[in-house]
Amino acid sequence: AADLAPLNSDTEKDRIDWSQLEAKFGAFPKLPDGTKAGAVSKTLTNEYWRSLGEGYKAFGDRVGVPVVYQAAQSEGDQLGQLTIAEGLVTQGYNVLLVSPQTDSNLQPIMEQAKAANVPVVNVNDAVIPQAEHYVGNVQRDNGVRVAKWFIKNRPNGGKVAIVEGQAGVYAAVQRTDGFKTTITEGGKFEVVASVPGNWDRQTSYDAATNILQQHPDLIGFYANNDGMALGIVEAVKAAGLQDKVAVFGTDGISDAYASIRAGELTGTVDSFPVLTGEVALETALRLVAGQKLPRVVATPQALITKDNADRYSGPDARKALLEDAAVGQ
Amino acid sequence: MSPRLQFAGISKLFPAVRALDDVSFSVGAGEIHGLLGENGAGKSTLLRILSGVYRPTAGSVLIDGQPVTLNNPVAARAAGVAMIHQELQQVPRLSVAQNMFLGHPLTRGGIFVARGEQERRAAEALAALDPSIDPAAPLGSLKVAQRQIVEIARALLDRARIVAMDEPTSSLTPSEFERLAEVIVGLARDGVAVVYVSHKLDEVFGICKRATIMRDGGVVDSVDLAQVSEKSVVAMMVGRELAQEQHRSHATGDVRLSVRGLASATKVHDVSLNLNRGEVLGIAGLVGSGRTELLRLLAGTDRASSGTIEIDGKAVRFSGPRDAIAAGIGLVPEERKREGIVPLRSITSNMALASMGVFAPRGVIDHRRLKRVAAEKMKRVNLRPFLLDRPIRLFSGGNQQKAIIGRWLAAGTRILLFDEPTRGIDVGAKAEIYHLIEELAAEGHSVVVVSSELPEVIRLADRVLVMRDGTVAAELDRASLSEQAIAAHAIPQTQMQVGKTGPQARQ
Amino acid sequence: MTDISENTATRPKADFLHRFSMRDAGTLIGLIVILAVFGALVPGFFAERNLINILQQSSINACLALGMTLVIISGGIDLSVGPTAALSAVISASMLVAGVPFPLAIVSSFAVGLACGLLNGVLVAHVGLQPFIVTLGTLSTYRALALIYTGGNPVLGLPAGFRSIFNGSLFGLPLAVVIVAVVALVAWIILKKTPFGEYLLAVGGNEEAAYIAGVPIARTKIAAYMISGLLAALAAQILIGRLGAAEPILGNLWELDAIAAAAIGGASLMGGKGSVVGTILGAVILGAMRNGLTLMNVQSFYQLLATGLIILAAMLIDRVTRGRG
Amino acid sequence: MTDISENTATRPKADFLHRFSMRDAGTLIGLIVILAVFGALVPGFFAERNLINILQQSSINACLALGMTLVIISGGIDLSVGPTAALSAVISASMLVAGVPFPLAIVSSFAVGLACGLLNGVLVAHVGLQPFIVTLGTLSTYRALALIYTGGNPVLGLPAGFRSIFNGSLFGLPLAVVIVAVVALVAWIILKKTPFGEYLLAVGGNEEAAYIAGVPIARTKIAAYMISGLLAALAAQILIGRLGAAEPILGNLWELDAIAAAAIGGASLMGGKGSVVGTILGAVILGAMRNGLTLMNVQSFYQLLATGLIILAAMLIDRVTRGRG
Ligand SMILES: Nc1ncnc2c1ncn2[C@@H]1O[C@H](COP(=O)(O)OP(=O)(O)OP(=O)(O)O)[C@@H](O)[C@H]1O
Ligand SMILES: Nc1ncnc2c1ncn2[C@@H]1O[C@H](COP(=O)(O)OP(=O)(O)OP(=O)(O)O)[C@@H](O)[C@H]1O
Ligand SMILES: [Mg+2]
Ligand SMILES: [Mg+2]
Repeated sequence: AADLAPLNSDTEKDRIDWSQLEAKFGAFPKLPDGTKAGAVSKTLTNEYWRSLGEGYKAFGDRVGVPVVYQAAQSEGDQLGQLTIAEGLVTQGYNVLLVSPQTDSNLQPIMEQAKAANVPVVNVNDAVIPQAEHYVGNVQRDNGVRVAKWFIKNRPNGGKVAIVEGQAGVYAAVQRTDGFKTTITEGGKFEVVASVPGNWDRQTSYDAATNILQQHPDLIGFYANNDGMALGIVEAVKAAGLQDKVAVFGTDGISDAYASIRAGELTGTVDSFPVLTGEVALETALRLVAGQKLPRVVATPQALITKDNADRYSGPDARKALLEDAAVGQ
Repeated sequence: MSPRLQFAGISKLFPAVRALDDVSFSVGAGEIHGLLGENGAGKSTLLRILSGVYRPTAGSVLIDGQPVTLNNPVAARAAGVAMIHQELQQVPRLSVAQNMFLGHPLTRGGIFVARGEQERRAAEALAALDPSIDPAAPLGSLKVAQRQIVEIARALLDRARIVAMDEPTSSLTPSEFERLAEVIVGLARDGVAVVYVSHKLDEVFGICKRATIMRDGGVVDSVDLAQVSEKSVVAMMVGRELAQEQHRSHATGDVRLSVRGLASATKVHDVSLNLNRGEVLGIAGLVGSGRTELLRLLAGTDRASSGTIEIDGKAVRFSGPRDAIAAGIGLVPEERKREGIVPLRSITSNMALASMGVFAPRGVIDHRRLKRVAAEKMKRVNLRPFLLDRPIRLFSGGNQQKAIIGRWLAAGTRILLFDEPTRGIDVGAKAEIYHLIEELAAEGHSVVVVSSELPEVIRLADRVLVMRDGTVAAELDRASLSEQAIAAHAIPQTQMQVGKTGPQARQ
Repeated sequence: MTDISENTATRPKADFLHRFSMRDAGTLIGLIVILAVFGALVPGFFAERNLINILQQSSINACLALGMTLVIISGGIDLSVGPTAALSAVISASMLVAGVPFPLAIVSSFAVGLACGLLNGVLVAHVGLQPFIVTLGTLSTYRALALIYTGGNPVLGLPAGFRSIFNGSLFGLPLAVVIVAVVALVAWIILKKTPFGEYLLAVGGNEEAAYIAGVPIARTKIAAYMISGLLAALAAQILIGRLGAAEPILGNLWELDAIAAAAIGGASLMGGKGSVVGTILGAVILGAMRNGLTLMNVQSFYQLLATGLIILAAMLIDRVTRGRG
Repeated sequence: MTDISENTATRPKADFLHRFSMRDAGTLIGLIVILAVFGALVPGFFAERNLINILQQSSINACLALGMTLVIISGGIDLSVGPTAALSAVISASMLVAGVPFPLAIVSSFAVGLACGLLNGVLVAHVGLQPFIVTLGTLSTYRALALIYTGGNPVLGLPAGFRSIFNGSLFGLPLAVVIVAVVALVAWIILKKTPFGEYLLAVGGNEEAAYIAGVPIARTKIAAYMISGLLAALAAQILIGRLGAAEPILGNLWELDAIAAAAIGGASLMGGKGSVVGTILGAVILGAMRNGLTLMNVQSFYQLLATGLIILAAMLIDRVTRGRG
């Protein structure tokens, strides 16, 4: 790995879209007997990561590979996650799927796994620079998509505010930056506040209340995840501004969908965790089978609003996303 | 030649209290100088200035004629001052030797503590006082008396030019004082200036040639003890003549408390006793004979392992102090600071603690009634200063003791258990407390007094039980009561021999 | 010892009253300084609406901090308030969603809070474990129970009727603020006017002496933890009423805010000392600070910096105006 | 009337030795029970490789917990260890990346740790603030400084030479484990054999007595916090050596693990009491538990539950084998 350039999952050239896996690398290959996969993610307290696990399990069931899925006790438990990952290496899984807490906390795993000849796939969020394989979406793009919605649907511009995740966390930094940069480009929008919500509903609620009180003419909020966005929605409702203020979240958890359908949350950027899980495990198992894959396999994202919520949920989501991919969206 | 130690115009102000007011006197090399005064007279404050704990507001300390700056305990030590503090200043988890060398340990190569050497030197210092104390034992495993001896031995280690002793014998028995006296006389012979504070006047008259008497933060006079009587010294301390009161009995024939075969898991074995209405029962015995533990059993703070307790003919069982209190028993404990007071709370709160049910019949405290009762009870015990809202920690020991007695008066307690009721309390306050105990008896209260001061037991008790090794060795009525009689029963026969030939055979 | 005390008789009393008010005055000065700074820097900071916001945003922390104050006075600490709130929130929320009548669901929530406090209290008082460690252990335990109970999902769709209970307003003040004000009044009465308050101060001030004086030590401590649990449950009800959802991860790090409020307000973690008024002021200091920093749109790293510095500054002001410890 | 104490002369000493070993024996029993349970349930738990893993995974917490133990013995607490580690990590890492020689960078990291500890210590010892609140304030402050210094980004690309310093092994043990073992030995010597160790026990056990005896109270306390800061910096060096990167959010919640290890090992948060051996055993208990639960594939909510229950169980075992307090 020493001569491998540090990975930037957003700009890496050696990449492929998830929809092309089968077209370029053929039907799913036969695996060595007894293949088993180990996966570790950030935390199960967030639905996003539980859904990712469901994707792993769904694909594992389909191809007859047992998958062990573990997570740290809380977001930010960096050493605990490392302990878990080391345990998985010790136990002799054939491939590891990791969603690290930070860019570096699982670094030792890369070396241990290499020594044990176990491929490692970095799935989403934080990016291990030495990672040979990455499956996931572009974090920055979450923010960019919401910004583009505002530019398109609020042509007159106006004041917007951002509620950020935990200070310093990769996903929060990237999403915030994507939104901020894109929306201020045209000069019509002003980001009047960008404050921490710490992934917490109550903190976000309080922050939104304060921002709305100071800027009653605000036209929208962007929150780094859906839990915070749902807190903001309540603050907007309490201020009686639900018709004037658009609220966007990120992740596409089921509560966000429910709220969108109810006309409360304006939208969210769904990164399809179940599908991501399926694709990630497929990628991982193709590696086990000896295929040479590009370094990055990109998974889909879509901005969900009331108009298209049905299309992207339920059993047809995969089909819809394949169609999107075909159109080149 | 200038005196070894001279206090020159020392004043000390605390917020709202003038603890010392222009104190001047001097102590020569080789002199044992008594420092006398009531609680709160300022003795400890003066010695704490000498030992660098407090800084004077005005005035200076001179040693061998040179003014010295005593900004902290280290500076005082460097100037040749060793101090035995009134409150035991020790760390229970460290060993005896570690405590004695705390702050200036002996080291090997300046890095490691030389434990062995420390223990050897500690044993040397302890040898003259109580050779049975193991320098390697954790201090917390020692009894109060032994801890006090360790505190004394610590001061001897320093080979200081000035040794200040603030009530070093408050937990010691007379015979232990005898050994201490020898040590002090030895120090004086070596040219050390000793300042000796005690509320036990006989001790002061026994070893001091001169004494300074303080009152209200000022010096009344420095006197030659050979030329004055105890009575006139007391008068100087208190500012008036103290009447010498005689024992009066108020005991009746009604048995109020009856104890049969009481035993604890550890120190008390098969104790039986009766206590009548209006009676004052004294309990004497050596340190460790189980007196405190017996009181704790009666007060419900420790559990009895066997035996019965009857009050007014009814059997009672205590699973905690609450039960005993409900049955009308209250304990005035031995270690006031640790077991008696809640330091940050007011006199009123401390007094009311055991009788909240009385003051809050409907769940909310009736503060008017509480204030009234507090005023009444505190007047009764003659609290001074009469400041019921002031935190109790700012009061002198005697007045803290009065507040705790008031606690049981407010709770309607009928049986009062006193453990060393006048430890560390001055002659004036002591007389008041004696008087109070007698009044309580006269009103029909039943009282038990545990005391290591035999004159106190003899002064107060209608009847005395002598304890030895956790059991009652003898019962003495007033007719047969004397210090010799008590001592004869208190000391185990085998040890009497040792005692006679031991180093303490002075007298 | 006699006559000097006579003429100092009035002095110490004045001194005591003086110091008594000094105590809370120190905290008040801290609050005023912080309000003044933000008032100068942030236009609209003193708008009535914003002041009400500050109170509302401080109310949950104030509620917890009151319970924490009682526990701290008793010589303990309760790190488990956040998870206690979460557990009681998800249980009552799932009852509400299942159609259980509001009062029953709310009472159940309180019962859960009391039970959590009871366990803490029993482990501290009867088993004799260190409060910090007991509640560190139950911090994880209660959180895990909340997560397991819900599978990690928030409980959504609380009935509007329930939400309106906590979202109303009275005399122009949000009901949450009114509720917490009532709780504060009750806590003040408990501490100042009831035997239990005296017992708390005595147990925290000198446990051995309190025991000998017949104070029911174990019951007093357990009651303090149970009140803390109850107030955590109440805070949880206010919060889920406001947010419309109960999350198992609700209340993360609440304990630190609550302890900070109590400590800024003058509670000593050594026990035996603490003030209801001070705690409320402490909670408002923290709330005003968060509000002001948000309105100033301070970047998140600097908000964190300000949080740390203001806690230190509040303690310093307090220290200077009040004297040591 | 005197010599009654004769026959008790030997007793206390035996009792002391007895209690001394009982203390750590309680913790050891806890560890053995946990090892036995996992050994029975998890195949391969006792494999040499896994046992080394456990030690390695415990080493960082053990390092912090040793410093924490000294602070706790002195009567304080240090909540700021995680942010102290983060700040020293990012500063030394950015020096390394800029090409500063390793020794200088490592020394700088230690200097940062010492400075963080110094500030904590001065606020506690000289200003007289409560340790819990001081370090709660600096917890936010130091974290914010680390975030501001790096702009929130990790410092990547540490030189391989630096990493190999901490990633080697000695006598078949990872170097990190060896380093922490040496630190533990030094801490043990400090506590048992040096005047400073006595001072710590004295200051935490009875501050007034220590002052009167001439113990330098402030210096002792400050030194304890500085050692804690230094060990946090050392832990950070070990970690960034392993990870190859330093992040400003490194060390999140480390303080709780470190306190738990010290408390399981017998340290009393009232001060004056604590054991180096016990703390190491406590850290290994926590490490073994995490390792075992992971190998058993216990779902994370149940792992959290187990964490809470094991802390409580360890304290109970401890309590039963050791007696109150
Ligand atoms: N730290 C302090 N703060 C305020 N007042 C104090 C302090 N220390 C002592 N005092 C007051 O100073 C006065 C003198 O107290 P001191 O302890 O010197 O008396 P004492 O003669 O040693 O009494 P005792 O015989 O009870 O030991 C008392 O009124 C006491 O309340
Ligand atoms: N249950 C207890 N808890 C704490 N300390 C105790 C207890 N029982 C006894 N002690 C202490 O042990 C020492 C010896 O007590 P014991 O009752 O055996 O002797 P005593 O005759 O009362 O002697 P003393 O003269 O010391 O009061 C005393 O210092 C006492 O304070
Ligand atoms: Mg005195
Ligand atoms: Mg006794």
